[in-house]
Amino acid sequence: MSEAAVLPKGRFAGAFERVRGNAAFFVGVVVFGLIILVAVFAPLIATHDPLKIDFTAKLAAPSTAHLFGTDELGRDIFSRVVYGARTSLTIGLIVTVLSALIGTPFGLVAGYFGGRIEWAIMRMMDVFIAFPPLLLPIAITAAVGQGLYEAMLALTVSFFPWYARIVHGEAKRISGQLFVKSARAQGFSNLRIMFRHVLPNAWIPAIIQASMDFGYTILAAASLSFIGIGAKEPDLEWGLMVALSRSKFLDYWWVALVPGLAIFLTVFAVNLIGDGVNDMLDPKGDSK
Amino acid sequence: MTAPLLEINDLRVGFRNRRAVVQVLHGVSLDIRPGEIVGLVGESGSGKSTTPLAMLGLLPANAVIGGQARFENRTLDIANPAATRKILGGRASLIFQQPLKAFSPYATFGRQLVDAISAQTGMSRTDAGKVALAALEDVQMPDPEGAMARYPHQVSGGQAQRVMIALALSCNPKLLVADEPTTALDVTVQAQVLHLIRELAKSRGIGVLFITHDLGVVAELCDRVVVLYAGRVCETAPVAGLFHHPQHRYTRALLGSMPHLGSAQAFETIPGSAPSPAALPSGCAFHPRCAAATERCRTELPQMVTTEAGRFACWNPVGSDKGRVV
Amino acid sequence: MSELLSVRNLVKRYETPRGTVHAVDDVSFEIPVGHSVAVVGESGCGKSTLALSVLQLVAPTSGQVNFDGTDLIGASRSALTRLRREIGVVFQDPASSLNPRMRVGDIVGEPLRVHEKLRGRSLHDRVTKLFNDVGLTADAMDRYPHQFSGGQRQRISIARALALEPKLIVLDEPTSALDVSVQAQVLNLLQDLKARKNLSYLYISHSLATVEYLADILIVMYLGRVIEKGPADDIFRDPRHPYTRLLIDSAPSLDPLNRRLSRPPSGEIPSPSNRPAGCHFASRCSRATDLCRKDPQPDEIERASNHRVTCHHPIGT
Amino acid sequence: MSRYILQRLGMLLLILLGVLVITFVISRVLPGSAVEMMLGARPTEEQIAAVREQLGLDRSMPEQLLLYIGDTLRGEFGTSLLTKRPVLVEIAERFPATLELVFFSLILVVCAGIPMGVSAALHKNSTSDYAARSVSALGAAMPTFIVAMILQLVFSGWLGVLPLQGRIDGLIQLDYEFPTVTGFYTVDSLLAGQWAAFKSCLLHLIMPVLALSLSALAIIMRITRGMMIEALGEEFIMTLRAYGLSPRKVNYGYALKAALIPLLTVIGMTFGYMLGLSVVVEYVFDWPGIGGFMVGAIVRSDYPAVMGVTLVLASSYLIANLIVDLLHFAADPRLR
Repeated sequence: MSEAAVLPKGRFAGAFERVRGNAAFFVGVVVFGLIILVAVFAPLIATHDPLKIDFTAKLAAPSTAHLFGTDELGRDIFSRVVYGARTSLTIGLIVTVLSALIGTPFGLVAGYFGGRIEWAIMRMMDVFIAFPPLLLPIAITAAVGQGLYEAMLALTVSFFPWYARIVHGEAKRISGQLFVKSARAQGFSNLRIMFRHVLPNAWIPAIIQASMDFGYTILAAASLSFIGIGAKEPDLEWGLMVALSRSKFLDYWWVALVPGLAIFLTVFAVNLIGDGVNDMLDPKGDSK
Repeated sequence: MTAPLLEINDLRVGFRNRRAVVQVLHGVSLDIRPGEIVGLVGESGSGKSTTPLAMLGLLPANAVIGGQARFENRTLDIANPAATRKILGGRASLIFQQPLKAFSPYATFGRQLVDAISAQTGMSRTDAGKVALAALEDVQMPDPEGAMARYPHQVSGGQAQRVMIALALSCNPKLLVADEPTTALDVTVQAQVLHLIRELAKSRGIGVLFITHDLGVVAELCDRVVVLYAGRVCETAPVAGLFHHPQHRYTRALLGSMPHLGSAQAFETIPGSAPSPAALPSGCAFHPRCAAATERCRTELPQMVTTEAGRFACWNPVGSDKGRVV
Repeated sequence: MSELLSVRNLVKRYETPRGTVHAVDDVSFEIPVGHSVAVVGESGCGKSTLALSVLQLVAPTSGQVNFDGTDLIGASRSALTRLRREIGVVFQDPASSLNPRMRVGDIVGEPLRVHEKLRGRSLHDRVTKLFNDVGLTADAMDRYPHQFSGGQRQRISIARALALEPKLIVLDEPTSALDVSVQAQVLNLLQDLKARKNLSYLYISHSLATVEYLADILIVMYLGRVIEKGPADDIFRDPRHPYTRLLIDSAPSLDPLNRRLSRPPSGEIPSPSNRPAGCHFASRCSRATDLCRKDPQPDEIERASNHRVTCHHPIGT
Repeated sequence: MSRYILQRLGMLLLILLGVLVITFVISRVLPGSAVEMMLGARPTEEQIAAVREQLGLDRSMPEQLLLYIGDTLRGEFGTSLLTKRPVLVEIAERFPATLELVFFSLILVVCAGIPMGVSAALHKNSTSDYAARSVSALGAAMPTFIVAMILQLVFSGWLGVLPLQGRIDGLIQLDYEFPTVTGFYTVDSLLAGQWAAFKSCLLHLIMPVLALSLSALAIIMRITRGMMIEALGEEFIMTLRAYGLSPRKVNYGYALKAALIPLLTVIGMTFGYMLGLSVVVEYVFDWPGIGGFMVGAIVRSDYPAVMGVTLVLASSYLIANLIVDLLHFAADPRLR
C-alpha cells in the first residue's frame, strides 16, 4: 500500500495524536502531578511534625485531629505519608536515571561494535540478569549495609544491565541500517556515528523502559524497607511505615494501609503514564 | 465470449483511522473470465494490493467497503468480508508476495496443507494428505513427500512459492488471485513460477488475477491488463493492444519509463511521484505529472470511454492528436 | 585507459554453523576512470558483499582492492579516511539509508562539515548546489527524510554521495525499491551526473535491464565467482556463458507478441555454503558435461578483446 | 544433541561462574563484620588473625576466589554464624517450602494468566479486554506485602476462615507424622493419605500463593495479550483465514502456538521474579522457606547464610532458564 505507512515517523510526529483519547494517560498525569505537588509542598500540607512522638495519642483512629490517625508512637500518619512522597519519588528518580545513564553506554558500545566487545559486555550483563529480580538488591544490601542510600545503590546495580540490554538490541538493529553503513563508508569517526547516528535512534526504548521502571523501582525500594533492609527509622518511607506497624496490624489496620495505598496510588499513576509513553513512542503501539 | 467468472463493479474501499476515513479505492470495476489471466498493474498507493483483499473478504475490520460483485452468477455481499469469504472459500485461492511469511514457521508444510484442504473440502486428513501430495506433484515440487515434512525455514523462496501455488490449486479453485507472487524471487525463479501459473491456468481453465508493478511480467503472462492509478482504473485492454497502442497518458508514460533489454537509450520519465491516497489531486489524479494535461484534466474527473480495443478514462488520450506534446 | 579501481583476487568467506560461505571467491576486475562497471547476479551470488568489501565495510579474507594507486586493505586509518572521501555510496533502500532523526540538509552537509570543516554560509551554499545537482530545491533542506517520497530520498542519498566530489560511486541496487516511473528518473539522473562530473560507478544490480542502460563494463557473478565479464554491449549482444544467456532469457520482455516464457529454466541457485563441485553452474546447465561436473572450476578464457568467460563449453564454440 | 543445546549449556556454566564471582565480591565487601560476629565486641589481635586464617581472608584475592569457587561447587557454603550449622543443611531443610510456594503460584499464574491474556487479545477492545487490562494495571501496582497483609486482615482477621501464617497447623503436625518424599507438604501428606494434614497444608498455602501470584499474574496476562495480538497480525494467519480454516483452529492451533513459544521465555522470567518476591511473602506469612531465613540472616549479618541462599536461588533460576531453553528447542523447528 502507500509507502508512507512503512516509514519511520519523525520524533514525535503523530505521538500526541495517538495519545489523544487515552484517558488513562491523563488520569495518570493528573494523579502523579498531584503527588509531585504534595512532595514539593509537604511542609505546607502536613498538619503535624511527622517525627513528633506523642505517647498520649498513640494508635488513634482517624479523626479531625489526625486525618489518618496515628501510629504506635503517636505520630501523625497523614503528615508522615505526605513527607513519604518525597522519599519515594526521589528514590524512583535517582535509581531510574542512574540505571539508564550507566546502562546505555554499555549497550551502545556493545550494539555498535559487535563482535568480541559485544560478547564480553553482554555476557557480563547476563550475569547480573541471572539473579532473580529483587534477590540481587537484597544480597547487595546484605553486604554494603542497610539504609536508604544503600538500597538505592543496590537497586541501581541490579537495574542498569536491563538498560544495557535494551539499548544493545536497538543499537544493534540501528547499526545494521544503511544510514549507519553510509556513515562508516563516509569515514566518520566511531564516536560521531555512535552519538549522532545510532544513539538518537536507539534511546526511545530505553525511555519507554524507564517510564515503566519508575514505578517498579518505588515498589522494590518499599519492599526492601518493608523487610527491614532499606530505609531505617527515622526515615520517612512508606514501606518502612508499613513495616513498623505490622505487629499491631490486625487491630489497627489503617496504620499500615494508608502508606500502603500511597505506594499503590503512586505506582499506579506512574504505570498509567508509562503505558501512555509506550503508546506514544513505540511505533508498534499502533497495533495495540 | 464466455460469461465472466468474477465481475466487480464500482468497488470502493476506505480505511478508518482515528481522524477520518482514507479512501483507497474510488470505484474499481473489473472482470475475469475462466482461463483468462488478467494483470492488475499499479505503483505504490494505487490500491493494487487492497483490491484482491477486498475481493476475497480479507480486509481488516477498519475497512469501509462498498460496491457490487458477482461470482459465477451469484451476487456477493462484498461489503461483508465474512460472507464473501464464505462463498469464495474453496473457489477462489490467494497467493501471497512473500511465500516464506505466508506459512507458519512452527508447522510443517504437510500439516498446513492438510489443515487448509480439509477445512475447505471437509475431507478426512488422510484424503487431504493425498490431495496435498498430488498438488505438490502438479507444481513440479522436487521430492514432494520430503516437502510435506519440511518447515518453511528449510526451503528457498521459490520452493515455498511452489508450495503456496500447490495449496492454491489443491482446492480446485475457479479463481486464483496472485498478489505480486514473484516480486521477492530471482529472475530465473520468477520465470519458472510465471510459466507454472500460465500452464496451470490454461490447462484447468482457472481465471487468474495477477497483481504486479512489473509491466514486463504482465507482457509475459497476461491476456488482459487493468491499469490502476490512485485508486481508479485508468485503462483496461487486451495485453497486446495495451502495450502497442496504449490510450491513457499514464499507461503510455509508464511503458516509456520501463527499462527492458534492448533499451539502452534514455528513458522517458514521469515527473514527480504517485500521490498519497490521503491527498489526491483534483480532476484526473495523474494531471500534475502528465505532460499533456489540459485545463479540463485539472478540474474534471475523466469518464470511462469504451472502444473496441478496451476502455480508458483520459480526457486527452494518446490516440487524439490535439494537445499532444512530443 | 587509466584504472581508478582495481580489485585483485578478492576473497571473502564467512564461517556459519551450516558451513563456510564463499561469498566472494577470487574476483578480479578494474574500473577505468569515467566508466561504470555493473555487477549482476541473483541473490546469494556475492555482489553486495563485493560492494561492501570494496568500501571496506566488510574485511575481505584476502586479495587487493587498489584505489587510485593505494591498496585499501591494510591501509592506515588516516589513509582510509582520506580515500573514503573519494568514494561515494548509494544504497538500496531509501527508507533506511537516511538517518530519520536528521534534517536532510544536515545529512547532505555532514561529510562537508566533518571532512572539509565547512560551516555557515559556505556550507549552506555547497549543500544548496548539491540539492540542485540532483533536481531538488534548497527549501527541502529543513525537512526530515520521512517527509519525502522514495525517489526524492534516493536523490538525497545521491546528493550525499556527491558531497565530497568523489571519483567513484558505489551504487548498491539504487533503484530496486522504487516505483517504475521513479526508477527511470533516478537512472537518468545517474547517467547524467556521470557524464557531467566524469564519475565512475560500481553498479550492483539484479536487473539486467537497468544494467544495460547504465553499464559500460559488465560482470556476471554466480555463487561468488565471476563467470563472465567484458564490455556490456558485447555481452548483451553475444553472451558466452550459459548462465548469462539464462539470465537474459529470464528477463521479461516488454512485448507480449514475443514472449520468452515458452522455455523456462530449471533448478535453483544452490546455497553459497554448499556449492556443487566442479563448475557451480553445471547442475542447471544444459551444456554441462562430465568435465564440468567433476573437474575443478573452469579457468577464465578470453573470447574476444576484454570479453572473458569462465566456462568449459562457452556458447559459440 | 545439537549445537544449540551445547551452546546453551556452555553459556549456563559461564554465567554460573559469573554469578559466583559476584557473590564472592559481595561477600568480601564487609568481611569485617563477620569477624566481629564470630568473636564478639573486643577480640584480641591473635583471635582476629586466627579467624581470618580460618576464613581464608589472609590469602590473595584471586586465591580466595578460586578457593571460594571450589568450596561452593563442592556444596561447602560454610557454617551459619548464627546457628553454627552448615548453611547447606539449613537451606536443604527450608528450600522445599520455598519451592512449594513458588511452584503452586507459577501454576496459578500460567493457568489463569495465559487464558486471560489470550481471551483479552481475541476480544481486543471489548469490555472484557478493558476489564482484564484494568485488573492487570491494578495488580501490577499493588505492593506484594500490602496484598499479603490485606489478605491476612480479611480472611484471617475479619472472616477467620484461613490461618494467619505458617505452613501447617502445629497440632496437626504433631498428630500426623508423614514421611518426607518430595518435600512438598501437600504432596507428602496426600501420599501418606492423611487428609486432615493435607487440608491444613492447603489452607495455609492459599494466601501466600495468592499474594505471590497477583503481580506476576498481571505481568503474564499483559504480555500474553501483546504476544497474541502480535501473532494474530502475522501474515500466515491471513493465509490460513483465506483458506477457510475455522477461527478456532486459526486462533488456538496456529496463533496461540506462535505466541506461546516466545512466552516460554516470559514464564521462565516469571519464575525468577517470583523466587525473588518469595522472600517478601515468606517474611509476611512466616513461611518456613529460605527467603524468610535470608531476611533474618541479613539483619544479623550472617553472611555465609545470605550468600548460600543467594546462590541457591540464582542457580534455581538458571536451571529454570535452561529448562525454558530446552522447551524452546523442542517447540521451535527453526532451532533444530
